[in-house]
Amino acid sequence: MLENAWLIPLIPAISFVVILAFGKRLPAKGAEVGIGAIGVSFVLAMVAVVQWVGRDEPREAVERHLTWWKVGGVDIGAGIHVDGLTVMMLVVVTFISLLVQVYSTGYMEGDRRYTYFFAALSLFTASMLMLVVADNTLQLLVGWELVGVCSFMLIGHWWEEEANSSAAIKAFLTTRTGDVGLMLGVITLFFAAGQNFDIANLNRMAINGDISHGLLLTGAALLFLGVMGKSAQFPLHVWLPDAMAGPTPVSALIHAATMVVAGVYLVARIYGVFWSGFSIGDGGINLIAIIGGITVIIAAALAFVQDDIKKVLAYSTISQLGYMVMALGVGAWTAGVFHLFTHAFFKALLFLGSGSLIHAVHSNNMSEMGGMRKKMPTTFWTFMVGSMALAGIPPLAGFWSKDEIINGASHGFELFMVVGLLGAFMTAAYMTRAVYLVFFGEYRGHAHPHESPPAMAWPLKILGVLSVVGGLVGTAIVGDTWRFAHWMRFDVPGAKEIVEEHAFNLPVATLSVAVGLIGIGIAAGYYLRNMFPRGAAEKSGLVRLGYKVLVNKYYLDNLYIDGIVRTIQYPIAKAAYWINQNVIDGVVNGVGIGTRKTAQVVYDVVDQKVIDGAVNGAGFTAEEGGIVLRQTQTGRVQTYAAVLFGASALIAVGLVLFT
Amino acid sequence: MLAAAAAATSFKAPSLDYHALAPEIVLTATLLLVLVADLFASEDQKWLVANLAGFGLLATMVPIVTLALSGGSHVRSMIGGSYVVDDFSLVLKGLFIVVGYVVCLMAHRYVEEGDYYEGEFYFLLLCSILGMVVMASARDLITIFVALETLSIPGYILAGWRKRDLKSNEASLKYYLLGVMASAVMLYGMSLIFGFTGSTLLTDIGTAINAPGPNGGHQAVVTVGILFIIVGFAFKVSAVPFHAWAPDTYEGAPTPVTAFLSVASKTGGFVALFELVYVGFFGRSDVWGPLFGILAVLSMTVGNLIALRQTNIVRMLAYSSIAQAGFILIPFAVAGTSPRAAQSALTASIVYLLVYAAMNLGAFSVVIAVARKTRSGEISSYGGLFEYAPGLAVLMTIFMFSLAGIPPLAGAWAKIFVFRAVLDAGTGWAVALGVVAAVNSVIGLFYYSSVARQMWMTPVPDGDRTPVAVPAPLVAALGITVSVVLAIGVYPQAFARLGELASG
Amino acid sequence: MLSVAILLPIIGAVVLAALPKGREEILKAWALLVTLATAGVGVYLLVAFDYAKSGQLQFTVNTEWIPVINSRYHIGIDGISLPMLILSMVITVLCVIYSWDHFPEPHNPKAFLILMLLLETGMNGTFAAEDLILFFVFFELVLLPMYFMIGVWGGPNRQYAAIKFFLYTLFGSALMILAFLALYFKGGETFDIPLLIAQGGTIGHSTQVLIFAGLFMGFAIKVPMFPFHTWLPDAHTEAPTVGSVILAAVLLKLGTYGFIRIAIPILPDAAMTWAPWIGLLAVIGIIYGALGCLAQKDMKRLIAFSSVAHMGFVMLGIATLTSFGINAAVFGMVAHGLITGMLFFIAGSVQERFNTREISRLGGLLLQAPRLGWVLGFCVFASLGLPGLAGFWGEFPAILASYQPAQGLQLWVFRTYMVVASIGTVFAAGYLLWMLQRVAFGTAKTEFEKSHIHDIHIPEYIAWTPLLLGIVALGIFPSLLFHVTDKAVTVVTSGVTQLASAR
Amino acid sequence: MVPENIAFGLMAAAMVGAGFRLVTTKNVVRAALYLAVVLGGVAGIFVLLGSEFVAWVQVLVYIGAIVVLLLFGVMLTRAPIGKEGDLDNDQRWTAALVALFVLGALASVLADAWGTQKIKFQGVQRTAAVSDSIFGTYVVPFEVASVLLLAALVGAVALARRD
Amino acid sequence: MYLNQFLMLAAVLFAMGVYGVLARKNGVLVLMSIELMLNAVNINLVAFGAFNNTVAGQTFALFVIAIAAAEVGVGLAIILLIFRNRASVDIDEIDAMRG
Repeated sequence: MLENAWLIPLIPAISFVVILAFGKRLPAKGAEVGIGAIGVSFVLAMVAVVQWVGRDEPREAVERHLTWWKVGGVDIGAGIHVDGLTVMMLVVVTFISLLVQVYSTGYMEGDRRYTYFFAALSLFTASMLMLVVADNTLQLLVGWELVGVCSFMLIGHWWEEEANSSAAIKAFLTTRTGDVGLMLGVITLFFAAGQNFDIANLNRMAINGDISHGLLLTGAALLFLGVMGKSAQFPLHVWLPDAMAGPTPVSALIHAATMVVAGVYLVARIYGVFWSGFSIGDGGINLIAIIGGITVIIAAALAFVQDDIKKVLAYSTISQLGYMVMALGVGAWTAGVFHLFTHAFFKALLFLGSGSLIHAVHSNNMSEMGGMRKKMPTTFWTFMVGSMALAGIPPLAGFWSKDEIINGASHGFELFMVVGLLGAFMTAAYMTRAVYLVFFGEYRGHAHPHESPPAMAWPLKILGVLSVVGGLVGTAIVGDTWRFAHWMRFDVPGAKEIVEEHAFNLPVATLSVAVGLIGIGIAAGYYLRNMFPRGAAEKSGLVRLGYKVLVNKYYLDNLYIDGIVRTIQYPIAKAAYWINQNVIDGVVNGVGIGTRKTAQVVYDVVDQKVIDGAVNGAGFTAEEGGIVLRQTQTGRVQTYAAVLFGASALIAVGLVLFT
Repeated sequence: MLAAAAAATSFKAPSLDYHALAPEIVLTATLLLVLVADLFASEDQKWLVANLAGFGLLATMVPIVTLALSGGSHVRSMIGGSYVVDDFSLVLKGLFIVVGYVVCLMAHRYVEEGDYYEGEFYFLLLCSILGMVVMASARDLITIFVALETLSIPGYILAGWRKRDLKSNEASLKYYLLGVMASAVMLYGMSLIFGFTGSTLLTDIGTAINAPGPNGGHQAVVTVGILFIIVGFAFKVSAVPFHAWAPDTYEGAPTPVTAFLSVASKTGGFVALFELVYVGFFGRSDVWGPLFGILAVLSMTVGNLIALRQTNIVRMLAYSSIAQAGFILIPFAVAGTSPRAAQSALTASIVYLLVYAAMNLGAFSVVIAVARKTRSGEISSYGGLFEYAPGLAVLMTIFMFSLAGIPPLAGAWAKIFVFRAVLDAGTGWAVALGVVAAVNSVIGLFYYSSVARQMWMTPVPDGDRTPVAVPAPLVAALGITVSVVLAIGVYPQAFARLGELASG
Repeated sequence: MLSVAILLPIIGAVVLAALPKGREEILKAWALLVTLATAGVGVYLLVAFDYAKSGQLQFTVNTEWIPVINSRYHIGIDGISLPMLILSMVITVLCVIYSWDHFPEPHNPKAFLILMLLLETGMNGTFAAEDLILFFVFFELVLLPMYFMIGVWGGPNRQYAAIKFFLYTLFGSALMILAFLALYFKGGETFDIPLLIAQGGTIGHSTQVLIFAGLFMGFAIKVPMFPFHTWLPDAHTEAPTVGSVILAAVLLKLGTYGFIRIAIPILPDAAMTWAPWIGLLAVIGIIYGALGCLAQKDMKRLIAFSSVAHMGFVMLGIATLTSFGINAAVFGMVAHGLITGMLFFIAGSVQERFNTREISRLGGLLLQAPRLGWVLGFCVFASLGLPGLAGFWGEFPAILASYQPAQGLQLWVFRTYMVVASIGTVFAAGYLLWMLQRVAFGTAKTEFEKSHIHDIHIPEYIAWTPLLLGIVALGIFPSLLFHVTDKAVTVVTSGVTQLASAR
Repeated sequence: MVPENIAFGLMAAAMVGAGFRLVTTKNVVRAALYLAVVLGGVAGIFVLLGSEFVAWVQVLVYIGAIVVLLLFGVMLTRAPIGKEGDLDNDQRWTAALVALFVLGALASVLADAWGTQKIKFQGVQRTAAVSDSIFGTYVVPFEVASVLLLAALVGAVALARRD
Repeated sequence: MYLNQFLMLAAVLFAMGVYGVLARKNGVLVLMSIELMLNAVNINLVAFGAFNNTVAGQTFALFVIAIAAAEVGVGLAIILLIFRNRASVDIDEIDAMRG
């Protein structure tokens, strides 16, 4: 299967065409085609994993390629490069995609563009898989752009509302801005590697120092621009929250599990370049880590002040992506990839969960939810699992990967360890807030919530399970051969080993768990306790007197809470959010508007007046000249005669003088 | 005394080559015949006169062809070289005859229906053509002068042929007065040249002018003489600043006459210039080189610019013909740089003349045809012509864009040959001249295409869509001209070869 | 055989002129027949073309034409001309089909079709000509028909647009013919392009630069490059649909083709001198065209401006003087032909359905005519250079090439261009998606809510399918085109490379 | 050589005077008479230069025919005899300027070219010589000229005849 | 006798003629002025003939005289025509066509 991994992207591609062609006429409106195809791909992907793990050491990446096109003696190949990273991605993508499609049959039921939706999903999956198997940067670029388009189509799925289409455009443009960097980076590296797009070769040359550091740095920096766009890293993260305008399954698939991690994948895939480009090996701080770190904190802070549940998750996604990027930035390659792996499950779970909530209450706003615990048990439990996994509560999936990252950072990148811990704390806190607002307290909405249909419930359950056990792959429990770090290594044939492993480190682990729990604690305390005085305030004055002390106590309590938590959370978060909306986002939108304005000016003034004016002006002067010259034609023969004689004499004198 | 007496007694008649003179003789016979026939033909037989003239012209072609076939290369020179028949003169004589014939076709109904004198009309037309035919062979000042007057004076008269029309009178008067003044200037110049060289024979003049030394041909008096002579013909070819008569005369004169003046007599002027410049004054290119340069640039630019503003089609064509004259003058400006340049310059001018004759006559034929219906010379009256007379519209379009010089129509080749001559000379000034010409060819497009625009893109001014009845002779004229234009367009070699022969 | 491809349409036109005006069906059928026959010849050429020797001229005819100026009827095609030739043939056929049952007003199919056939002769001839004068004649031959197409069947402001188009192009070609003649005298008294390529290098540098300037004016105006572009939006906006399609798909290519076929191979030295400036104008054009687009209110005008930007990429590719760049340019020419041609078709259909192209009045096309809407979307993405569709292979390699232009050109200059150009791609996405959003997304404006909008109908299907297929096919298998052009391009750049090696 | 010079002086003076009055007089008929004087002077000059034949032709054709013709013209166009309003248009000064400019140019050029060269007098040229050259060297223009005169005649009649 | 004394006389006459044709508005007077110019030319021709001792000068002069006669005839015809149509021979009033 490894040799024929190209089949895995091909099948969904075909299904895309099929659905587009016949989808509408099929009994299930094309859903079955999509699901069937992706199912097959999933199976194949699993086979691939097994085969890969089953290979004997050292595992050589499987490469196959053929000439795609050829210009001026340089031939550009298309092909596949299959190794641990690839197969892992293959599985994740196909699996999540499968579940999401199943889920969508329920969620999207009766949608006017049901078929198109599935077609788009198929296309997306195909492109994503193609991106994953690509063995050269050009092909990767192609897949990269294609997923971008699919995300555009799917975000704007309900394009009747302008908000949605605008969000779609914003997403596309922002990522494409990053892609400029990517494209230029690809080009730079193409020439750096001697007119060659091949990734393995690129890594090798990078690590062996066959490429000047300057070029590598440029290339890496440019590529990272693309990463920032795609993986929503600060400051190009602004598009992701808006992207929540799309249907929730889409958010789960594209904006949580797969597409947004393409950036991370890219870094991981071409790690050699980044590693030597940013000289990560030497420790200290570097662009990747910094951006990752900033993103972790900023996004987490922003997650506090969201009312829209999907936005909460979106920011959390951004922050988690920040983790991954940071991990790669601090040389914890395996950890980053591992987090990518686990995060896919629980974040997809959370999104699908939120999806089922939204499906039930017909609103994204947590202010219109509450008390869902009883109404939607499945959703509740799975969501809880997801949140805890995200918060990094052992032994859930999130714990292992996040711990590994923090652990990795602790070797030479202490600063980022702190960041990681702070992030963990905040993550735990905002998730708790979300969970509280959604599931506890009274229902504040107007719809009549009910548990979602099985098509939606089952994926939740499956993902729930995986969120629990998924992390164990990283431990010795699964046996040494199957241990993640064992078959998931970054090794380039003909180049030295650059990624070193770090043994499980209990203090760090406990620390991270601790901050997580504290976060939950504080948040829970804040939200749960605060109820009582409010509740009490409704009661009669007598009671109010009797409660004096208690109240006083809770004065302290409140004081403490207000004094500390609020100052920590709200103002900072609010400030951050304000900056986010008005500065960063403002800049992004401003750029858009500004361009339009300049365009208008340029067009009206430069084009129509100056350039066009110049030309028409020439014509005008010609006409004017005509008018003036006409005056000489007085119609009086003797004037003509005067000209005749005068001119003759004049020219005569002139010629005599000048010859 | 005795010497004089001896000279008196010993007169021997000059040996004339009658084969070489055959075209002139036939033509003269024809015009006399026309005159006589006119006397005896009753009103309803006048059509016979026109046909007579036509046939006479065709008959004149016969000796021209036989001469061309009888060893075209060998030159028949008479009377000490004052009258020469060679390829150059034959090609141009042929041109004059054909043009004359086409004009006859154009004039046929026009004169008939306007009940103007017919016999006299054709008689004068033929006289003028005779003058041109003689001009093509003339190689000495007196012959050139006589030929010039012979082709001009009938023109003065014909311009006023619509006697009751004030405009026609005016046209005639202006043309006459300015023409006579110009020829006075020219005569003065000729007298100076004659005085300096002591001969009227161009070849002698050439040698005398080339003479070096303090009394050599570089003297101011020669300069002025050459200038004045050239002025005389610059007037004929309506080159700015001696163009002023052209628009008024063209507008006022009967349209066939206008066509005749704008093509035939203009060509006549150019022929004279060829002879004078290339045979007589070649040594003084420092005089005529810049002079023609100035004339060319002025003619092109002024002609084009004023043409932009015209609303009357004939007047527009008048200015256009001024601009075209400018183009034909360009090669003269660069001819002096080298014999080779002179060669290609002459070719260019002649080719341009051939092409210009075809397309301009065509344009005027259409004007006549359309005027038969609209009774108006305003460009606006061409609105929607394509709707009710697509044939005429297409023809006019072809002629207009040919004049503008759009490939693959004949006009483009004419311009290409001019550019070629310019770049062959290769001097900085030459190239500059070429660029000016290029720019002017673009300006020209402006007003030529405006006619096309009227015909194709604007509605009929008065919703009258009755088709235009085009009489047979006019159809013939159109047929000849358009086929020439297209033929040159597709296969320029034919005419280019003629031009080369003539200049060879 | 090549001559047939050139002459068939004009003969057809003559016959058409003879056919009775009233019998429209016959006229259309005949026109279609002729164009199809021509396309058939094209197919024959495709089959008989020896791809192994795509670097050399094939199907050459070389007979005497105008000995006086030593200009010959010399035609032939190589790997560069072939695709362009096929493009023009296909486009013409599709245009005839498209206009099958909706001819623009004033309704006069006969004249319209005649003009179309004349156009085809001109275009095919230009792409096949191997003699400067011949090239010039065909190059100009397309002027008149297009002038009338715009001027007679165009929009409200058609006369202005038509004459503007005409004057601009003529101005360029006036200088161009001067340059040609200069080449004739400096390049050994011949107009034969291959011969000139052989001898062109011998011309002195300063002379080369001057001559190149002349050629540049001629071609740059046709392309059109900033700042000679202002005729384009007007011409496109006013022209009838078919007119703009041909204009965009083929006519603009005549300019770039001229650069590749004549200017660069004959005058490599001057090309080196001019390349940075051409590149500069190209990138200005890219950004400028994009800004122009963003400022438009009229759908068609927007597409027209996008052409300025796209041709900017093509010219950038050419300016690099590298095999990559020029291959990209040729690819870009074809791709732009297909894509923008499609976009103009759509704009025309929209115009026809809504009687307006004003973006602000449109909306919800996807609701009223889903298929049309999706096709529009597809073309938009193709046009903004989405990988996997044709547009990408015109842009990306061009940008790629400008990273490392021909030896002897300033690296930093072209790398700056590279950056600017790649930013241009974002703009492209910007204005195209903005247009898509306004036109296709959302819901119909009140004025059109009720009106029944016909979705794509048969002639449109027939006319568009080949283009769409072409866009996809070329997008997925760029080698379809690259392996044809590559060798020919190496011939083009040989002069430059020799110079570089000489340095 | 004195007599010739005296004769020339007198004639020249007369001609210039007459010529001046011709272009300035307020009376058309007088103008015609002044013209006659000038033409006569020209004939005299011809005699001085030993070209008798031309001189006689001058007298016959010009004074005998053209002046009469012009007088007829004057009569036919009913120009009143005796003083009348101005016969000049409004560009008199321009005209004077141009005329003087032309004169200056010509005079300077002529002076430069022939300074003080004398005419070596070879005696009267016999009419025979003239006729020889006309019927010998210039026979073609002569014939053509005859056609021209015919054309002029016919044309003039056609134009002038009342109908 | 100096050649130039004749030439100068001719030049003066010519200039007078120029003045006449430019300044006179009566058509007939303009014709007369033209004759003045032509006679100047004739003086030149004859003088040069004598100077160069060739008879061509006289011949030329004869041709000029003959043709001048023809021109005057035509000229008068035209002027008569105009006089008949507009009862005036003031040629500076004749400017119907201009521009």
